[in-house]
Amino acid sequence: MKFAVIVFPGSNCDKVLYYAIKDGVKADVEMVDFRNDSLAGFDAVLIPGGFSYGDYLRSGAIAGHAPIIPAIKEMANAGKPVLGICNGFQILTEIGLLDGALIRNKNNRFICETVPLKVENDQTIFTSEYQQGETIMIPVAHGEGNYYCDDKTLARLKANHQIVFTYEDDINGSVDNIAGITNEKKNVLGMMPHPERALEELVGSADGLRMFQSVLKNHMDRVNQ
Amino acid sequence: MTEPTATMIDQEKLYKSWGLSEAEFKIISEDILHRLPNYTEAGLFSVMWSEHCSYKNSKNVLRKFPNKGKRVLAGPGEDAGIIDIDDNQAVVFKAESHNHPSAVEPYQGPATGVGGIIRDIFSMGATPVAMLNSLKFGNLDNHHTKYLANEIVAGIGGYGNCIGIPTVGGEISFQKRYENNPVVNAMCVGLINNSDIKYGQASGEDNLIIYVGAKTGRDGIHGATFASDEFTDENKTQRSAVQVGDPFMEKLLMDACIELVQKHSEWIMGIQDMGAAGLVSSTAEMASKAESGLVLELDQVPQRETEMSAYEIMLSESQERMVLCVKPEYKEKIIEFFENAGLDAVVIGRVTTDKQYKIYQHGELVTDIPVAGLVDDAPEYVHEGTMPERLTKDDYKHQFEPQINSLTETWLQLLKQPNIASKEYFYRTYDSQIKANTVVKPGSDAATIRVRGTNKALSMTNDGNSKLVYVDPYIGGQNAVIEGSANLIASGAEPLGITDCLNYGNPEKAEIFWEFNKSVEGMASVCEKLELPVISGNVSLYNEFNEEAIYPSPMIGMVGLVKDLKDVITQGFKRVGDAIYLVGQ
Amino acid sequence: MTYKKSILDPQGEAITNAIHGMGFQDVNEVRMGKYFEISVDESSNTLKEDIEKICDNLLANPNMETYRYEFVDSEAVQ
Amino acid sequence: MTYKKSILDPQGEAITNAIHGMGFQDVNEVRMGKYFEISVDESSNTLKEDIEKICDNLLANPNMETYRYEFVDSEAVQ
Ligand SMILES: Nc1ncnc2c1ncn2[C@@H]1O[C@H](COP(=O)(O)OP(=O)(O)O)[C@@H](O)[C@H]1O
Repeated sequence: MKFAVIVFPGSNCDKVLYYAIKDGVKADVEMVDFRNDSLAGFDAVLIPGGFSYGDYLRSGAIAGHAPIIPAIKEMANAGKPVLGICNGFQILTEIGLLDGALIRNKNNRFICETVPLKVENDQTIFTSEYQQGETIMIPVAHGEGNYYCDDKTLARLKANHQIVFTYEDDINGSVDNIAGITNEKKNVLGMMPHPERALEELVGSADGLRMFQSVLKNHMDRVNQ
Repeated sequence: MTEPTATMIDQEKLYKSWGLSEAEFKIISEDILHRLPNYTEAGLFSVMWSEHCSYKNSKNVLRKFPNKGKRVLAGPGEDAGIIDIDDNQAVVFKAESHNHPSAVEPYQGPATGVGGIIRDIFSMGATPVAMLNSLKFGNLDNHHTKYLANEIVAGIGGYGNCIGIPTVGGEISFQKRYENNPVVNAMCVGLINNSDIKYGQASGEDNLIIYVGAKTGRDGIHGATFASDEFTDENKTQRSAVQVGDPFMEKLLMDACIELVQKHSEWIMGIQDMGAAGLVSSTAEMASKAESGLVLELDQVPQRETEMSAYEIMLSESQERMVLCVKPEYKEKIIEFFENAGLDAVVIGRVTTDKQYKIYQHGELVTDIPVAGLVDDAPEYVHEGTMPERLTKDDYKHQFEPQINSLTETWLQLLKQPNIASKEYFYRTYDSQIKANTVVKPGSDAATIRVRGTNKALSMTNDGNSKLVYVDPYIGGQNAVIEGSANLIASGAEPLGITDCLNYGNPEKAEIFWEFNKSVEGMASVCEKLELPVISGNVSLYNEFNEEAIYPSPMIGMVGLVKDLKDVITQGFKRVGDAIYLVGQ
Repeated sequence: MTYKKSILDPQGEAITNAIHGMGFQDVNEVRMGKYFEISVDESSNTLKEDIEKICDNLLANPNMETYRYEFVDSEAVQ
Repeated sequence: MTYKKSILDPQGEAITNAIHGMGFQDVNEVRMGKYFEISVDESSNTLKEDIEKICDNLLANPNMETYRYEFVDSEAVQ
């Protein structure tokens, strides 16, 4: 299985995401420059966290117009796994692959902490290695992670089990404590917390590893069928 | 505006408003140039001879610090100091103050300070891996201090979080003395393979000087001179334009410079960042180190504004700019390399052998001065210093002895002190985990970062208790070094070396100078005993508001080596039933 | 450009508090938004549409923001 | 509120580049600033002075920013 890590100007969690695949789950991975217009040959797309274009104007807004974006949309439409973490989540909402928007944290400040998340749906390709209802410890680091959507959208997300992770505590004001959601087909996941920073107890938690293992395992299962 | 002529500058003593004294102006015109400097030249001398660039008031004191050691690969004089950590790897670190700009613009001031110290690290070819900061504010009981504290912390976090370097430690304290003159010191730590180390040198006849990064504007002109002056109510609003930090640009610049050094080391002779006193300081120092001369063509310098004079271009402190000295045969490759990284790179000059610093603009020679005169010949002042009046009184120290009637009561009172209470409210806004190497986060004695791919880690801390230095400068100085080493040892690390920021009032005042000198002697004495080299640092003098100086505030930044990750220790009791020992006297 | 009314504006709130802290109790609420000065060549025939495209696709996120714009002669702004 | 002309506006520059990338070459420059809606009780006699104090001491940093303001009837803004 081959993963692409998209690198936008200013992305700063790209390398750690790359290590998460290469050293964490030992799969094939390549960094892909934002100027490319094709993702042919890749099986999954990872959009890293960080500050693409400095988060100038609005997080994810400028990256949403990069040449690579149509190729990401194609992958999503083809049902391939697309994972956006932090700034990656913001970009996915900006380009319309996910609903809602991420606005400034309720307390108006950046927050960096390892927080408990609840696994709300273990039936996705991203979460099958977790247990429904399980609490996992994953770091967050964001200033604009307050998930917002209108009531209609929220009802839809709920009805369709698109809410995958919630915060156990209200850390940033997100609607229903939402930390991560998928699209309707559940092959696109966006989340504010950083699983790629939680691969080893040495740095505080190894709970993120299973997310990448899930993606890999589900892909291999499908290929082997 | 027409520029004043050389004669006007001399006769109307215009140089005085730029911080040059009559005696200094005389040395420049009579001993160095043998003629009167023109407007541009006088401007160049005034910034290069400011305290901030020349250390003319402090050099003599700084020599008291030991700076040699078995592991020291580069000491003071470079953008940052370097210490060997075995396996052909080294750690690079430095701290820098940004006090005045932070008082004027509490978000952008510290942000650009952070940007500057990061450039000092990657200009050595190193990869920045962690940042720390030491902050001193007024008491939190008033609106203005709260505003300053929040903005300053936001500015530091805003820059560091965006560029993607974890901010892992520091210190924050509150005392009335800092109300109008906050102290903002930032430290950056980087890692490098020994073979990649680059120095800021412009050597080799006809090698090219390349300018990379943001365009030059009129921002921060005379910033260095301004950092060497006091604050008063009156001059508070008359400051030259503040700089705005562009962490996005710096991220591009940082990644590109590191990649260039790691992959194409042979293309470059030297790299230097443009910090205080911008283009003049960076290029003149590069030439001075290589004992060469330079010719610069100002029309080539990328400019953000129109009709900038030579004086303005040379003195601008626009941020996020670097200077490289490269071999001519690689010119195209280098320019293409930077273009691909989204950065402008242009040739602005070349190295010569005549040891003259020559600048052309619109085809005219606007500056022709000896490099050595500009960089090395600033006078050095040896001040006498007198013990502050307060310390001469017998009962002075007694008033600081605690009167304890009820231990419980005192204990609770102490815990309530903002100086003692947790600083989590502030440091939680820094991304301390980015890069996933942070083994010990803020909140312990020192922060610890693993060195990816090895079994080693680095611990780091910022320390200094300025109130103690005020009460006894020598002991306060000693204590800063002792506290730093204690914090590292308590984290499982062996202290390697020190950087510092020395924040004081006006050194021309005898009592201030005495405090400065004594506290440095105190620090140096412990450095000698513990065999800790001081490999880099920064001096910030003239920290005064309406004639009242801040407390003497030396800040020690220390880095230690953890040889085996299993030795990492954190603060705090671990299990019920564990024994508690008190070690020491 | 501002957040839609239904959306929390934490920056505005922080500013309101700071203003109250300064003693100005008459201020009820501050909402903070963004302001852009876009300089364009007059020549373009599709100016209005272009600006709206730029606003809708880049400057504003219609999920959460609203905007208004006006054309002024650049001389007038100086 | 905007930065003074001589001050670098990194956000404006990034936005200008993005707009050019979208194919709108007619846009020469974008400068980004802040916009505030301050709602106050009409009762205050010192409205103008108060607003200027708030701008000078809190909202703007006169070292690098300039601002202009106007009074509108709150009904009109809705
Ligand atoms: N400005 C800051 N930035 C990051 N961390 C900080 C800052 N100020 C304090 N801390 C962290 O808070 C903890 C306690 O700091 P401090 O009170 O100075 O401890 P100590 O007295 O033990 O050195 C340390 O881990 C320190 O790194």
